[in-house]
Amino acid sequence: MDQLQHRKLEPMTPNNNHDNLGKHRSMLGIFVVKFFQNKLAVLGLVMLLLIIGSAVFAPLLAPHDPNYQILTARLHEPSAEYPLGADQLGRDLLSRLLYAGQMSLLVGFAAMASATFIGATMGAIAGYFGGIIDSIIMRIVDILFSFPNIFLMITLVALFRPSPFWLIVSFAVLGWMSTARLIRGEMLSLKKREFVLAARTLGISKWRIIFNHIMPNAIGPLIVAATLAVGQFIIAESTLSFLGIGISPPTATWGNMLTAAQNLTIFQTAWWYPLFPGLMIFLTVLSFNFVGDGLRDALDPRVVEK
Amino acid sequence: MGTSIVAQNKPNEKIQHSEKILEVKNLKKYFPIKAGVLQRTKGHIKAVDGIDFFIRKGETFGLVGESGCGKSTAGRTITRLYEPTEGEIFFEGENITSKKERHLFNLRRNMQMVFQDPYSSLNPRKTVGTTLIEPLKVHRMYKTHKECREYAQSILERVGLNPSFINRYPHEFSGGQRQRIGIARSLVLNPKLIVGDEPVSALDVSIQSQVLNLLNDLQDEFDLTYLFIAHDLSVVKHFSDRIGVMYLGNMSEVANKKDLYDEPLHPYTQALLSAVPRSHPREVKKERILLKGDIPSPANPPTGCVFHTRCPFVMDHCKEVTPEMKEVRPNHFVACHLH
Amino acid sequence: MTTYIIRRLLITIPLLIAISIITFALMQFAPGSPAVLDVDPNVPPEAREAQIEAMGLNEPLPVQYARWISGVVTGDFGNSYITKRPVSDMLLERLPNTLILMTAATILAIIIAIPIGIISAVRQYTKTDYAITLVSFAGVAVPNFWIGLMLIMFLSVQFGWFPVGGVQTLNADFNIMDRIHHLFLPALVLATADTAQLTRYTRTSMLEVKNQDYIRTARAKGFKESKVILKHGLRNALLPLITLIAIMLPTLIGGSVVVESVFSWPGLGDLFMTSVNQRDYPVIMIITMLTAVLVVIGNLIADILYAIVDPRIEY
Amino acid sequence: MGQETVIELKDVTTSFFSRKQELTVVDRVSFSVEKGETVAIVGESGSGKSMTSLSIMQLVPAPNGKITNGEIIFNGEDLLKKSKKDMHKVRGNDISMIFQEPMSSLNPVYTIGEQLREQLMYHQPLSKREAHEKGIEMLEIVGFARAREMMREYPHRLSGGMRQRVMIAMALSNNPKLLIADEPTTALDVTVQAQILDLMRGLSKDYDSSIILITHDLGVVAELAQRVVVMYGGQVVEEAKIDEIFDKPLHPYTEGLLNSMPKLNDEQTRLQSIPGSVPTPDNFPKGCRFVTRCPYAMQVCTEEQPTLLEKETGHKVRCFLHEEGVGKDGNIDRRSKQTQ
Repeated sequence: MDQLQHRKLEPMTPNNNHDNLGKHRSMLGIFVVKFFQNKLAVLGLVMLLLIIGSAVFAPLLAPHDPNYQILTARLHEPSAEYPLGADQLGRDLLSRLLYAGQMSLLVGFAAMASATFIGATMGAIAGYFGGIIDSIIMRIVDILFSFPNIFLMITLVALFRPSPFWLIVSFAVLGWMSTARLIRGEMLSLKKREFVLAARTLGISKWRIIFNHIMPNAIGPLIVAATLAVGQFIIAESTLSFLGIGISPPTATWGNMLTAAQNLTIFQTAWWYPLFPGLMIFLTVLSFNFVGDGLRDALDPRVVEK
Repeated sequence: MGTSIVAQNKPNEKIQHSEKILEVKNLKKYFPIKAGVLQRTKGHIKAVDGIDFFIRKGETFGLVGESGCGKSTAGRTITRLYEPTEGEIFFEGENITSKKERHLFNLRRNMQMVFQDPYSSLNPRKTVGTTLIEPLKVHRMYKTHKECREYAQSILERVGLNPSFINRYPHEFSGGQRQRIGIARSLVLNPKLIVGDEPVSALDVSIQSQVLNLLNDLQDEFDLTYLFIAHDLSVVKHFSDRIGVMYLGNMSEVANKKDLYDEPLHPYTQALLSAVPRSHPREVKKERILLKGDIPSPANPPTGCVFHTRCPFVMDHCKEVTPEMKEVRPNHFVACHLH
Repeated sequence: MTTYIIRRLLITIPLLIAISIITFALMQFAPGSPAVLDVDPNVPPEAREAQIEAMGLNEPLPVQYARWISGVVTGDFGNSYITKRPVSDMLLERLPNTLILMTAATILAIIIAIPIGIISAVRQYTKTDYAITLVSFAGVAVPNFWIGLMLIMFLSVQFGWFPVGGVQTLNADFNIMDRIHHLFLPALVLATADTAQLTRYTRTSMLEVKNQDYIRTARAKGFKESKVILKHGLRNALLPLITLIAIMLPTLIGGSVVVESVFSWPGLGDLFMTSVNQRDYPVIMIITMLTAVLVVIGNLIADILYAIVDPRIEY
Repeated sequence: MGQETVIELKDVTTSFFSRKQELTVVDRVSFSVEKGETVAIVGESGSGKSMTSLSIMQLVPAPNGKITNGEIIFNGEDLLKKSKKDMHKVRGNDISMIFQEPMSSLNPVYTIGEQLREQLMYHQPLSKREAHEKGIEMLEIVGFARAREMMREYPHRLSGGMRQRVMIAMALSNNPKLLIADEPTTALDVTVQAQILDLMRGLSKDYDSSIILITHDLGVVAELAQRVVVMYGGQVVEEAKIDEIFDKPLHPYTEGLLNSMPKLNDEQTRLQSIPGSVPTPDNFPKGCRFVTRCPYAMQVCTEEQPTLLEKETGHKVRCFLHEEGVGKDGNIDRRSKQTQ
């Protein structure tokens, strides 16, 4: 007791402050672990790989030529020969389904890439520079957002040029706004964060700050938005194709296969025909959404920090 | 570091005659309030509304005040993170008020900042090493990456962190350790002046004292001058040589810490000091001066003396005439009509 | 408040002008000059030229735009190239059907989504929550035209529970039950995506509110959990949803194109598709413009409502 | 010592359960509060002080947090044995609580009046009019000059200090036997803090209230408390009367905490500090929780947990330095311990 009174706490010396940190894990490691803990995300990823694989390897997997018509096989029931049946022209549905995936995925990814590029650039410019540039870009976004998307898409594609390329261009032109808003918002909030201020006091240049300090922190939300966008563009493509304005037959897409299946006789006798193309769209979009949601949780820096 | 506590009485007299490293004259920073269809400027938040003070080489100047008094804005304007609205800032005799960003490059090296929030002040996507090495490269302090890295590690060690942590990410550290990293970052360029913007207020008491001691040690070792911004009067008193008290964008009083705490002249300083909780249950406090009401909005500050709406000694005069900062005693400046 | 509404209205005007310019420009630049289509192809070329001249189609675009827009503002939407009838008449025939469909879908979405979203949030991390989350994921991902086809195929064609399409039984007299019978499936399909979306937003909003300090205060006051959630949580959670209902509007209008096509529902979306296929430019222009105006008005109402309901917003 | 015990905690243990592990954030906490007494629970972030207060209220965040053990004797009954329904009658009525964040602790969409009346009418058979008058009276007690007008205001129109006054008025409106104040002034400026501390001191004197004050600020403790419970790593490490805590702290952590606090009336140039950082519940040392930061750490401290012992009357400490039977070499003399 007395002894204690005399002893005083020693001042901290730098060397005895070496706390042990936990096991070192990289950002990527944490991300991977968190992503794979999310069951739905993993399920989505597996389904997505299967769907993409089946589209890419369609020529190897398809039992028949997707466009070869066998009159005797019209509306054939699912069987060993035609695993998912045949359509009203006697074409093998499974083969068409696999090839259709190529077009839907191509349009989805290409539209996502271009829309994300436009959106991210516009958003970054608006967010960092602010002022009049920001006002102009954001007014354009407001105006484009006022049109229900599908009306302009239909107008652009139907009245101008119904082709896959033009479809992608229209999607990109009409689909970049939400990404722009997202990135602008990220820029605005990151710009005020103390680590960006610190970078400025260290004399690091404006562009280096944008690309080296701000962007890496905005990349998470961008990846998530891009993943979800692929699904949205696939829905948009199939909707337009279904309405007869997107990709026209004989090129198969999941959407235009359903157009052909929209028929009372088929409804009465061949229920499998309209079922499968729609199911493919549904599962593809669902997978993208599962993966996107998993990415959102895994990339959220707040969860890492706390 | 030895185990004994050396009373490091600072050579106060030497400091008192050393040159001014920083001088601020009539500094103002207004933020526009935008409203309406065309987002036209409808008014201004007068965050800093004309403050004057100077800091001598080697001293610690404490800037204290309650939330919204403009102390942080002042710090950020002095480091030119914000564009000053009016007034002049001199660093080592050179007017840096309106220097363009690219001419500030050398200034950046000499004037660094430590921030409040240990969570938001480090880039979550960068390792400690990248954070420390990048400025060294930008300023071409060393030729090779290896030298940069070694220097960064030595700085880490100096702030009390294990140099092997250089590849770790911020989220792997505790709040106190992060604050040490922030201090390391401010040190790498070997600056002359460090602006600490509430560097210890987010920390637990036991960690706070570690960081304060660290800053104290570094000051001697690296020959630093501090502008220390904080709201905790005990911390400021402990840490500073001279102190400025801010209220609603204005400087009320500037004095040596002893003069300021023993004989506060401005009624606001008196109220502020009397409000500090006692540090021992039997400590006898002077009559507590309770201020009525709240701090007015900086968008619409009172006329005359900004403190007149809450001042216990308010006179008619105070409502109309803004008091000038006067040196009423040697090195004791106060802006109040009572003096 | 009044000044806020006026200010908000003033912001809307340039937006509407921009919308009209874009619509007009789009039609002008579409291949196959729309104007020429309106001219009788059987008349000799010189006469056609004269006709085009007489219609003012050779005048500079700004002049043409000015004429068009002043017509639109005064309610003169021009005539259809195909039917030659006034566009306004065609719209008036179709608009009620679309409005009925949209209203029904909105009501359906709100009465399903909000309670379910709240239950999901209150029971966070339980089986109920997971099930609701999964179903709302599915609702967002499913293409509405396919859901429509499936419902028609199974419920209408195979089981015969619902009519295959149309607003009412052909040539029958007006009968409210018959109308509802016809309305149910299309409204359900139109509501799918928004219900799912709204459920997720309600859940998120409620979860956010659940963690607020004032909820803890309400618990510390001793209130029962139901009172804590329904009185202190709900009102705060529903405030941001007002804006969401405005966000739903474009998807509802857009969705109506598909749903009306699948269910042969004679509304604006159906008219739009017909006009696009026939390149009936005056009709396309007006419908495009009208939908955009609806969205703008929807946003306007949402903003004003929000300002009224939330005491924190002052103007 | 007071004559009447208002509340007594015995071995209260609260844990958070995740898929992988159980984290004990409140570990066998025992203390009591007498009538008219203000007891401060002091500790840094992660010490378990806030969770202790939420455990008393049984507001530990569900479903992961659970009170796993102990008794909370209030009014002669164990609160932990009470049904959910009965706890609703206790909270906000017999025991009320105010929180750290006055800015967000009031519901933004209801007026002050609505929120005050609501609490009064929930626990007392009052008409709306009576509740309104009583609400105004409460606002006057906490120092609002224009209480009647204040009833119509929305929280966002008030400053932080005013909101904290409203919170206090609400907490006291049903004459609680115990008030729990969780960091009531931490978010406030120092001049406003002085106002609130003054108000609380006055109320505790006038109404003879019992208060549990949770804070990390020893200055606030010195202003208000009569007795202090120091927590570290989820455990009580020391408990004593206020003067004893400040004059002769027994636990090295308490001593370190006092020495690391900068003082206004002190001319020290260097603070003494506690090295290292506060351990998190998933990272507690095996022996004494403070062992990694303790300047007096002995062999035994790394191996076994010390027990909370009453060293002098009313002064308890959890430290091997004060346990009998611990030799100079830091080894426990097993025999003498067993015979104890």
